[in-house]
Amino acid sequence: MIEETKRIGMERFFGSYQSMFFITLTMFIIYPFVVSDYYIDVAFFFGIYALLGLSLNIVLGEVGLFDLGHAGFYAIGAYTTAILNTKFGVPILILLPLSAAAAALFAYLVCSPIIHLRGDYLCIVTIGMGEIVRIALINNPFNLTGGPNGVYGIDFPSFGGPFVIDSSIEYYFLIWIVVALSIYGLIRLQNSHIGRAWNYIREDEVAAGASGIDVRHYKLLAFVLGAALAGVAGNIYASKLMCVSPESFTFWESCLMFCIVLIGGMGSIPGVLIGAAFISLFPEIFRPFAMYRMLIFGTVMILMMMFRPGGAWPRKRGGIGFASIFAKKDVTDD
Amino acid sequence: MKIMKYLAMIGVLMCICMPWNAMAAAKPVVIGLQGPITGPWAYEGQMAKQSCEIAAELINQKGGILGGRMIEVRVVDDAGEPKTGALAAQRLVTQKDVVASISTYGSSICEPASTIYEKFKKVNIGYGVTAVRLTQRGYKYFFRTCGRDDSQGQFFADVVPAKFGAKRIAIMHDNTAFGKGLAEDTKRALQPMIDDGKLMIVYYDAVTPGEKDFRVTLTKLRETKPEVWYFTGYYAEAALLVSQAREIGITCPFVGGNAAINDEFIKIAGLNIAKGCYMTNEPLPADLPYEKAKEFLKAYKDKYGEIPSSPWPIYAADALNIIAYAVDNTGSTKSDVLADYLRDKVDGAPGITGPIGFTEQGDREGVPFYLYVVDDEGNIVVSK
Amino acid sequence: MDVFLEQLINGLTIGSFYALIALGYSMVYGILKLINFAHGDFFALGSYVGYTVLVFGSAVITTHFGLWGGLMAAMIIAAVCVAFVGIMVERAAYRPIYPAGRLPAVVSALGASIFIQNTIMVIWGPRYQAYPASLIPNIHIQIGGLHITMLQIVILIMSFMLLGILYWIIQKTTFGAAIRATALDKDTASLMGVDFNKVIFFIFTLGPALGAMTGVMVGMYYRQISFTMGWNYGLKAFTATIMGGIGNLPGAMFGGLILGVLEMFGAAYISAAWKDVFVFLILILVLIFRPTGLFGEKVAEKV
Amino acid sequence: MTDFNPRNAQPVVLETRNLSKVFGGLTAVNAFDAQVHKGEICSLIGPNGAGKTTVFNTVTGIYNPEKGHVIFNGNDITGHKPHHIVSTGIARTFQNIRLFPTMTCLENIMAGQHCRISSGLWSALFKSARQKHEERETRAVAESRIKQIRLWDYRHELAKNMAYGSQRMLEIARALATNPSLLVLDEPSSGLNPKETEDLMEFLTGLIRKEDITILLIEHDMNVVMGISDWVIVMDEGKKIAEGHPEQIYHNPRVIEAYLGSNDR
Repeated sequence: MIEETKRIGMERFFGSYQSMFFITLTMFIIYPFVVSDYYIDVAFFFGIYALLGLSLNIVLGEVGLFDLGHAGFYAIGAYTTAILNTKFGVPILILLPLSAAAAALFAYLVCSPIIHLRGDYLCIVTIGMGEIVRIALINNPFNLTGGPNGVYGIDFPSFGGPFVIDSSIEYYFLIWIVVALSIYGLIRLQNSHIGRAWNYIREDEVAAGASGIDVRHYKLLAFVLGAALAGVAGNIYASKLMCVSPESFTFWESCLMFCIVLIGGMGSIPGVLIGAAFISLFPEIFRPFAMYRMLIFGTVMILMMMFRPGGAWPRKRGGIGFASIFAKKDVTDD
Repeated sequence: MKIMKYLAMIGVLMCICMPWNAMAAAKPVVIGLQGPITGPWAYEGQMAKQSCEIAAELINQKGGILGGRMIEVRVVDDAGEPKTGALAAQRLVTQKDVVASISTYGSSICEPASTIYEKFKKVNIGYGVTAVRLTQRGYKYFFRTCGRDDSQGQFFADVVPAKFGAKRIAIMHDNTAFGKGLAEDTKRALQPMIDDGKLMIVYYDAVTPGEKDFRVTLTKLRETKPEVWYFTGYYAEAALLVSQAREIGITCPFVGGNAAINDEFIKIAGLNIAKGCYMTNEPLPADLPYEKAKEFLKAYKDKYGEIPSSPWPIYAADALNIIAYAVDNTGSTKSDVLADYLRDKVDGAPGITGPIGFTEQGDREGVPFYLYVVDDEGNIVVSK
Repeated sequence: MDVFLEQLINGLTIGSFYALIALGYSMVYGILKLINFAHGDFFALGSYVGYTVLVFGSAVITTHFGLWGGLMAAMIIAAVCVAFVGIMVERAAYRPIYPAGRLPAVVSALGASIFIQNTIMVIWGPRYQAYPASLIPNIHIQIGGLHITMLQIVILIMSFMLLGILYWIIQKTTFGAAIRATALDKDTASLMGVDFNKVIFFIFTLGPALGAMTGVMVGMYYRQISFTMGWNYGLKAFTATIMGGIGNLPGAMFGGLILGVLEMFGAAYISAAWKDVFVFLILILVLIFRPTGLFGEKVAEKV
Repeated sequence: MTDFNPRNAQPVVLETRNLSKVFGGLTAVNAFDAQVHKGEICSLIGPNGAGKTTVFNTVTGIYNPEKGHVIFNGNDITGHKPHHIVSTGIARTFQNIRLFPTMTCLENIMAGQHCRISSGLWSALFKSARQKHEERETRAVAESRIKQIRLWDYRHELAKNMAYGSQRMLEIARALATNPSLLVLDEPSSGLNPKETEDLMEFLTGLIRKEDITILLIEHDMNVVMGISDWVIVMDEGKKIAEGHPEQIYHNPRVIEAYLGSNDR
């Protein structure tokens, strides 16, 4: 009997879900053509924070690793783009995968010796790593990072010749296409054995190890993938602002990413989008309150955790998940 | 359905940002001001806001410009951070009634902002941005009313070693865009004298802004036995450095950059320590001989009870004055007309910080530097 | 040689501030395992309250209590006010979120931290405030090449005194045992008759109060306070607690001292610009070889 | 110690030679030698603190032994990582249940199949044929295992919501999902009522008959040990004190003394 009720429930729900999805999609496409540049840029930075949220979500949401230094990977991506573009003239679009690889390599090298740490000890080490990156950028080693002034004069991404991305609308679509691709990839991972392995590790590391999962490998994989996505965000951010400086990659930026994942819902992709919306749109909407803006921001963060500790849109467990919208047949049905 | 509720929430969030552009008021000439109203430099931002409002009031009292049109200052907060700096510029640029804008404090925030103003062909004048590179990008619409790091560095090299007969120079900066830039330019200016052996730099290092305890660094400095010590950072760290330096027995004269010494510095360090400290600085508001300066300072003091404690807000007020001056004389609010007028026609225009003129790249012409000293009664005077 | 000694004393002074803040921090952290980002701002709030007491009460202080009395008064009033704020923050921001686990509590702590930081900015204004120099005794003592101020000595003594009292309360008294029991296992402890609310009340008064006293001491010693200083002192306290080992109060104390000395070595013998990098590298090395901190007991994973 | 009928003649599956493990000053396991033959149910019994679970954890790679070797199917797996040992064919359960609480029962069992999957990140991202096949394979194995423990109707239920007895069976099913050749169970019957213990014993003996698997058991419940084990090894204070068929062990004076303590001590 349980069998029947479950199937009917999903049909109705599945149907309404897809229509809701397409409404949002069309709104996203129309939006930049109806609003002024300022609101397009606000949506652009919403996209950047969505990408950063998704990247941290792999490490914090899926595997439950307490990472408060994610801005370090974001900075590595941005500075790799800035330095290689200004000093060696490498075109930005080629730098997209390159800065992802650079951040991923950095993550692999830095995290390998410390991946065995648990909980708060891992947290302080990630904070340390983030601060080391930021201070190194300020101190301008080998005259590469331009010190506190940062690197400037980064050019726009271009598909060769005339077609150059420089207007706000083009950037809007660039970031949101990248976000859409990342979501598609992440949902695939969530449904695959890799996603499950991550969740097993989050639930109980020892049991995961005893069930045959190479815990160290999957933790490192999560950090590497998270860093790669953050590197991509860094690349797009750098080319949009045309300059990068250490002020954009502070410990507070890592805290914001942490809040995006927590407020949205750990491991839930729609949740991360809502979290990113809150973190990026809230300061702009409450800009007129200038002095009191941050007071309200702090209060709302507390209230969110009070009423929605699981996040605005927590990940559904027990069969029905956001993932089901993409899978042709229902994921966990027979 | 719960899920639909959440999706609707995303939609609503997007609509909230739908444009409720301020209706373009026909009458007033609107000048944008972008500054760090919140964040670590909130104090600088708020002083700049107050200075611009006072400058606008003074002009409006005299009948405004373009035959009676009032000046309105529209302030946007950029929280002293590059991303919000770009967003603030975007916000001002898309409001059609904003004629020109005074853009911000802090070189690395002005960088992305000025690029956006350039793309939208909007005149923008920086007031607290001394990084040399800002005017080396060949931008048509970017100007600045404050001086540049290299001119202050050159002034230090010409005046200070000779005055104290110092052979061993110590330079310390605070790793901020402004502080490090000035330190590097000073070192470059001293290079010729170092090459022919007249003097040498015995100490060149940074302190971390926001720190409180510098005894360790200062003990290291003391061991290098400097004869003059130049600190290019802000007054908060400068006050701590000098008081702790005197406590551990560093007696060599202290020279600060143009953001190091103000009445806050004297209050924190205490008079007996601040006494005898020098500073390389553009003319301070207090002793600006110009008639416009006295009028401005009196109005500011009447309203806020004290004059601004650093030179940057004064440059913001001057930026507003020069925009109003250009709009009034050219009779138009079009950016191209204003940009050409400012670049070519303006030299010696009356300003609070002295005659205002701009070089080809948009730098402020002829910003004189003086060597100031804190005298026994605690006021900052030009030293002989 | 005495330069090294002087540098060591400098390091220990910074270390003693870190130790005190770390102790106040690990009162909350050790027991509730709550990363209390707001602790740095309790510290800043304390220094501002102390500032107000000294500025407005300066006439009274100089006539009746004299300098040291004035400072004591400032510290006590600051401690009481901030303790009260601590209780309110716990009731408003943390109590409803205990059942939800530790990660949501971190976000709430971040929210509380921003709230307090900006409240200070709204009340006292964004400017740097300066402790009135006239009220602060600065007597220099010179032994050989060594330059020490009386204040430095008083602060070192006071830090160790406070640490001693707290160590005694936690390790030796029955109430201290109750606190340590709650730290290890909240539920079992409450089954054994330990009133969780009393323990929370004690922690959230003593922790912030200790932070506030340190805030006044920092204000006295450096004479300059800003509303954003809480943030990086809070981070230093968290680092010191972890280096010492979680839940180990004496560990937090020594972690703070070691952190101060490490910073001294970094600034003196490498370069001030790379000081923090040096400290974090050492911390990471410590954690690689001793995954539960210097003094944290090695908890074997019970399978 | 004469044993009247020889142990079954199957080859040795698992052997520990001179195994010893020390915690601080305490020698939990002291030069422990044991063999487990193919296709038998071998029980490891002894009073609390005899070092049974420590031997288990050393065999399954959770602890590294100070001395001695663990040989499995002829190759030395001493000190290997737990996940490596699982892939060579030893699967285990825990004394206190360690499931994945907020995941469904089906997902819990699918964890066992993980070490059999060879497709990597890219095939997962681009849904290669091999990856799809392995996913179906994993699902099929998990579904057969969940039917085997008769929890099919609860496959979408969260593990933490299941009854204690079902959670025990879930953990065994997860271990079986790794297609092990040696199943290592740590007090599987603890916390079960007599009916459930009965089902468990029947399940284990059925397993031995149907699948080519060997079972090593830690157990306190004597009628389980006597009921289903082919061979019993007795430990006390880290050392092996006796070994033999259940009946022999039942009457062995040293075993009784170890358990009940002798009256003259």
